[in-house]
Amino acid sequence: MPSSRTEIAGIEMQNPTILASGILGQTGESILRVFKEGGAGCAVTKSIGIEPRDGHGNPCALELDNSLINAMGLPNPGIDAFGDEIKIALKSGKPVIGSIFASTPEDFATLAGKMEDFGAHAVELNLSCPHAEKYGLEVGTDPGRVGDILAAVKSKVKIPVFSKISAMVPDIRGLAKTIEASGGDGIVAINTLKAMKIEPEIGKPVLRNVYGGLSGPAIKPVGVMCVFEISREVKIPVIGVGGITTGADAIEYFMAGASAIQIGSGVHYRGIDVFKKVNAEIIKFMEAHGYDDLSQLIGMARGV
Amino acid sequence: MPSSRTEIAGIEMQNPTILASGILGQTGESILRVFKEGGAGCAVTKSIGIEPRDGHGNPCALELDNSLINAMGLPNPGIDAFGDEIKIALKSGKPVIGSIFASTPEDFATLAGKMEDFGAHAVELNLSCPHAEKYGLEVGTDPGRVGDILAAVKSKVKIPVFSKISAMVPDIRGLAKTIEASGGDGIVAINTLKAMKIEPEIGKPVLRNVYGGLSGPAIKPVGVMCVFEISREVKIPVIGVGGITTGADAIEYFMAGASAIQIGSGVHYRGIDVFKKVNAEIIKFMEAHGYDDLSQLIGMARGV
Amino acid sequence: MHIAAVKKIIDECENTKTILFDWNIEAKPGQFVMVWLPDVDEVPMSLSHLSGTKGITVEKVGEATAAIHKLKPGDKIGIRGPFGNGFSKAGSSGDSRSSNKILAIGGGTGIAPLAPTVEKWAAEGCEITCAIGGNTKSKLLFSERLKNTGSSVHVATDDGSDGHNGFVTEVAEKLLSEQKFDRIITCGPEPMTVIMVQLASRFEVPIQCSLERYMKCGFGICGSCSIGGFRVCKDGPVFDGRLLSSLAEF
Amino acid sequence: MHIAAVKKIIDECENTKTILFDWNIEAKPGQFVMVWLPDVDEVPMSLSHLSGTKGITVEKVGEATAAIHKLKPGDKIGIRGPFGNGFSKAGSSGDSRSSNKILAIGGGTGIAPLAPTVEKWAAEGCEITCAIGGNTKSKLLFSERLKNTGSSVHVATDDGSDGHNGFVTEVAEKLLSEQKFDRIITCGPEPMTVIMVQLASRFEVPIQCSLERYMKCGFGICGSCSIGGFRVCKDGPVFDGRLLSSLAEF
Ligand SMILES: Cc1cc2nc3c(=O)[nH]c(=O)nc-3n(C[C@H](O)[C@H](O)[C@H](O)COP(=O)(O)OP(=O)(O)OC[C@H]3O[C@@H](n4cnc5c(N)ncnc54)[C@H](O)[C@@H]3O)c2cc1C
Ligand SMILES: Cc1cc2nc3c(=O)[nH]c(=O)nc-3n(C[C@H](O)[C@H](O)[C@H](O)COP(=O)(O)OP(=O)(O)OC[C@H]3O[C@@H](n4cnc5c(N)ncnc54)[C@H](O)[C@@H]3O)c2cc1C
Ligand SMILES: Cc1cc2nc3c(=O)[nH]c(=O)nc-3n(C[C@H](O)[C@H](O)[C@H](O)COP(=O)(O)O)c2cc1C
Ligand SMILES: Cc1cc2nc3c(=O)[nH]c(=O)nc-3n(C[C@H](O)[C@H](O)[C@H](O)COP(=O)(O)O)c2cc1C
Ligand code: FES
Ligand code: FES
Repeated sequence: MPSSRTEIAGIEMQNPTILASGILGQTGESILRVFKEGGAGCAVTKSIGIEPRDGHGNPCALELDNSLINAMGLPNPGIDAFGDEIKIALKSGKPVIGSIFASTPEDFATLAGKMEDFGAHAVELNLSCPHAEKYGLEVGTDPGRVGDILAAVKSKVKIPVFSKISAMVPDIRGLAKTIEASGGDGIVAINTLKAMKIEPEIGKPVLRNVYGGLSGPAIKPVGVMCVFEISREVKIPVIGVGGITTGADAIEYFMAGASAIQIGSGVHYRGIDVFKKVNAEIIKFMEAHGYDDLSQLIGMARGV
Repeated sequence: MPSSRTEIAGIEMQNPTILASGILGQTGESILRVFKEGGAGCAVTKSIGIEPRDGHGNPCALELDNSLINAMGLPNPGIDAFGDEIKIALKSGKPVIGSIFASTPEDFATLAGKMEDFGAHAVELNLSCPHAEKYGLEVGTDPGRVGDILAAVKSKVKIPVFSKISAMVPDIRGLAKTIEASGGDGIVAINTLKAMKIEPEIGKPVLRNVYGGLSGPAIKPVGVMCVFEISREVKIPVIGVGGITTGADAIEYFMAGASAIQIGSGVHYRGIDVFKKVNAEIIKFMEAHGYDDLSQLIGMARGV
Repeated sequence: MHIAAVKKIIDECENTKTILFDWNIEAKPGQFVMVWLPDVDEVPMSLSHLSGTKGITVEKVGEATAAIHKLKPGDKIGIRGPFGNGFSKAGSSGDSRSSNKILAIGGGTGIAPLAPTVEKWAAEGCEITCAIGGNTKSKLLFSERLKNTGSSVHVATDDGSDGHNGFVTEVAEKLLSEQKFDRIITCGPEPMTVIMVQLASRFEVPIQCSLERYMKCGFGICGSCSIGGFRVCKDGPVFDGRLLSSLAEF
Repeated sequence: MHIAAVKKIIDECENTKTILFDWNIEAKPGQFVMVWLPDVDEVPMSLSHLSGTKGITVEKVGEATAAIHKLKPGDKIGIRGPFGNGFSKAGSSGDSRSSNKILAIGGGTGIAPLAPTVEKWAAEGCEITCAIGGNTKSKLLFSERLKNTGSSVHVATDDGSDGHNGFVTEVAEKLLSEQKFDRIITCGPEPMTVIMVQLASRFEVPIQCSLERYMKCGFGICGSCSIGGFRVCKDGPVFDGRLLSSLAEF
């Protein structure tokens, strides 16, 4: 049987499906379940900040045609309360990546240091959430600022540092180069697209926060494009995310240049065992096409 | 019966549905048909450049789930051959907007001047096509450059100048303010999202140009968000475009702040008479909710 | 999201109203919806009426429920759902008992999802015994409605103003010691549910409990409603008592 | 996009091959597909075989068609479609003639979409007379296949190597003056089509003509294939002769 094992910045995964940040990643128990019942090869936690945060009020998520929109607003218990959750998640024996958000390089460094202390295998910097003022996208589009954040985090921790970026930047290749040049160990693309939903019958935006992030199948072609662009530009590994619900979707991302993929909304579309299903479909595809090893697929569409 | 008439920068439209640039707008006869059989209230031509251009090779367009992707690559006969087409289109008696693309302020001004001479009621600057090197998105994300282009065009022509911008900018409000400050008469949002499609069975990008633009229902929540953001920021009118196929879609854009809307991919989803259908649905909605005049809806979701 | 116009409002009991609206969708007894009150909030509510006309039965406890109580016929609300698993006559997997004789235990607005369940199962031939509780007589929900299903209905009030003077769980304990039930279903305040799980274990009767947790997405992706790795909105709100006993957080 | 593996390749006549592939989709006679040859091009091709196994019949004229001729069984191609309207026994609106007696005129690869049309309509009971043309005998497409439908088949070659020595339109003119047809269908080089439209008008027989234009999107949005405001890919490729006569560009 072909192997779908993969490795990113030294982190070994039995299979290349990763739980994306913000989906069921608020508690250690949920993450354990995503590993055991879901079959994920790795998991990213909910994005965690310095202080506890309630997030935006309801409505904060809804289903649209072929996509989901959410404005959770980064609800989280704060970094100090999160150590226990990481510890529970680590019982799985699988790699756990701690996602963090902040406004300043210093806070990013502090958060990363604590994640490292908790035992996380890597940190993922949320430079791309489109619906939380002062965080995410607001700190993640300017290469200068991103460089500063990476410098601070890299001088603080030894574990790999991944940067999760948005598609809504005019020059994603430039941003990727900055990340590589600043010592980044990998790039995660993409986060949700900034979007909104108005209900005609009511005449108002539905999300309490007005703006939200679009995820799910609708954004896949944008995510694949970003991974292709980035992986042509840099040598550090790229993790693809956005709209993956099937093995074929994952294969598109691998062929574009992703070394692993994350699944978020797919949990809604196909259930908690979407990871198992997608991995089985990847293996089936590899079998049918005579590939033994995932690395044979990675970057294929770039002519690699 | 309620009226869906609208007006943008002095251009009166019997109904608020406009043919979007690049869809059937390459010949005067096609535009005439979109008016007569299709029922559009106004039409934008294909984007026209200084020289004739073949565009990208095939495949250059395909249908995805809930969206279309295209990389036409701005095929067009060049501005000098286009006067006759505009003249044919003007036989309709309806307003025709000439879309133009170029790399420099001077070329934009030249093209705009010719469109004015041909009798176009306005020009639309393509600052956002995501798949033509040196044009569109590549000149349209930097506010400084956009300001220079507008200054050149505004000093050349008297007809209104609309700027069509992309959602893939980190600060769309800043860009909108620059356009207003530079004398722009209106903003059109959004163009297609840069995207791509890889075919797993083949292991290659499908589009000959690799990158293309995503349009259709999948991008509507992004377009609505942009119109909302822009119209909160500037006083000049906003024209909404992206994923509109029904009256309800159009109403979302009006409520977000659009004074008129454009339809492109909708021609595929509902036929050439999509304009008639959407307008009938708008009127039906207005009737059911007791609105007499489209202006009552415009900006409603912003609390205007 | 479905936008519904309020069709009818019924005062059920003190501080509790039913809002009826048309919504042409299949829903199972025990499922819930997210109810959007524009400019106010969006809150989870069990469906208390499941036919062509749907309904929710709401106790006023705070801002969102107060806004629901202010609704007038014709007002528009947004409805997402139906969400969750609902009660099941078949029980959870591995449980092959028949469901002829059922004990339904409800407290407060927890009776809202029980009522349509009892109605449906009674019509399907089950023999159902209900025991419902409330602070006081004027706050007892749906006692007539339950009686109309032909089920026997026992009542408990904290102040003794109607039926048993005390907790509904005491009535349940008595019933369980006197009769043999195939299955218990329950919905109400969590302390009541905890006791019912213990009773069910003692009397060796399978129990399905509907839980409440703070909800955001409602469809299982945000994780706000987690209890021991399970999502109340998606894996629940109805859980098997044995699963609940195994969870530290319960 | 459907990815198909080439199933079988048939040498039809000089410089022309049929590529068969499995594709489980309904297609009407006269419809076409866009055929993607990875790294080369994507080109429009009429469906020449419409049953469970589909096929295209391709003359080598340039780079893309040369790539098609190089395909081997098992090679993969991308297929978009089926696109366009196809031939219609009912004719265009306002035309209420019956379609018992049909004249089918084809030239070169234009015979590719005619063959499955004749097969289908003959099986449905139409009496069909075919006239097909080519430069020379070895380039005549599908003459046996047409005969197998039970239709009478007339042949014309430019060099007289088979059948009538001259154009197929001359055969058509003779047939039209001798017999009364309910309908003409035609596909071939545009000059042939132009003459057929004139003949149809003279003999007052409705005619449907399949056209070819340079195509990009194939589904009616880019406008590359416009003729007088009509899209060959979407409003066509089959047009009523009267509409064509009214267009300046034809
Ligand atoms: C699955 C489910 C079904 C429910 N069914 C019913 C029902 O049929 N009838 C009924 O009257 N009530 C029901 N509730 C409870 C109802 O959702 C709360 O009473 C309501 O949200 C309170 O909102 P408020 O603004 O009026 O009060 P608040 O002042 O905001 O809060 C009062 C209480 O309600 C809780 N609450 C507030 N918002 C939420 C939320 N989004 N999710 C869960 N709990 C919340 C608070 O934690 C607090 O305990 C149900 C809850 C759940 C989870
Ligand atoms: C609706 C339709 C159905 C067709 N059916 C058949 C068929 O059944 N069998 C067959 O052999 N041929 C058919 N053709 C013609 C076929 O598409 C062209 O022969 C082919 O595209 C030539 O490509 P090439 O690269 O080999 O030649 P090139 O050297 O590129 O061109 C040769 C000729 O083909 C034309 N052509 C090239 N690309 C296209 C394109 N994208 N769209 C239309 N014309 C093009 C050129 O204008 C030129 O006249 C059909 C065309 C259309 C529009
Ligand atoms: C409900 C929800 C919450 C999310 N929260 C976060 C978050 O906290 N941090 C983050 O980096 N991304 C967050 N995301 C983005 C996802 O991780 C992912 O990038 C995006 O949803 C696209 O992937 P998908 O289409 O598979 O969902 C969230 C997405 C959703 C739907
Ligand atoms: C085939 C195609 C060609 C297009 N060509 C142009 C163009 O030349 N200039 C331009 O400004 N936009 C062009 N666009 C973008 C559309 O005008 C529109 O902004 C976009 O498709 C989103 O709207 P829709 O979802 O209604 O299609 C094109 C879109 C499509 C699908
Ligand atoms: S409320 Fe989001 S997972 Fe349950
Ligand atoms: S090929 Fe695009 S409209 Fe016909």
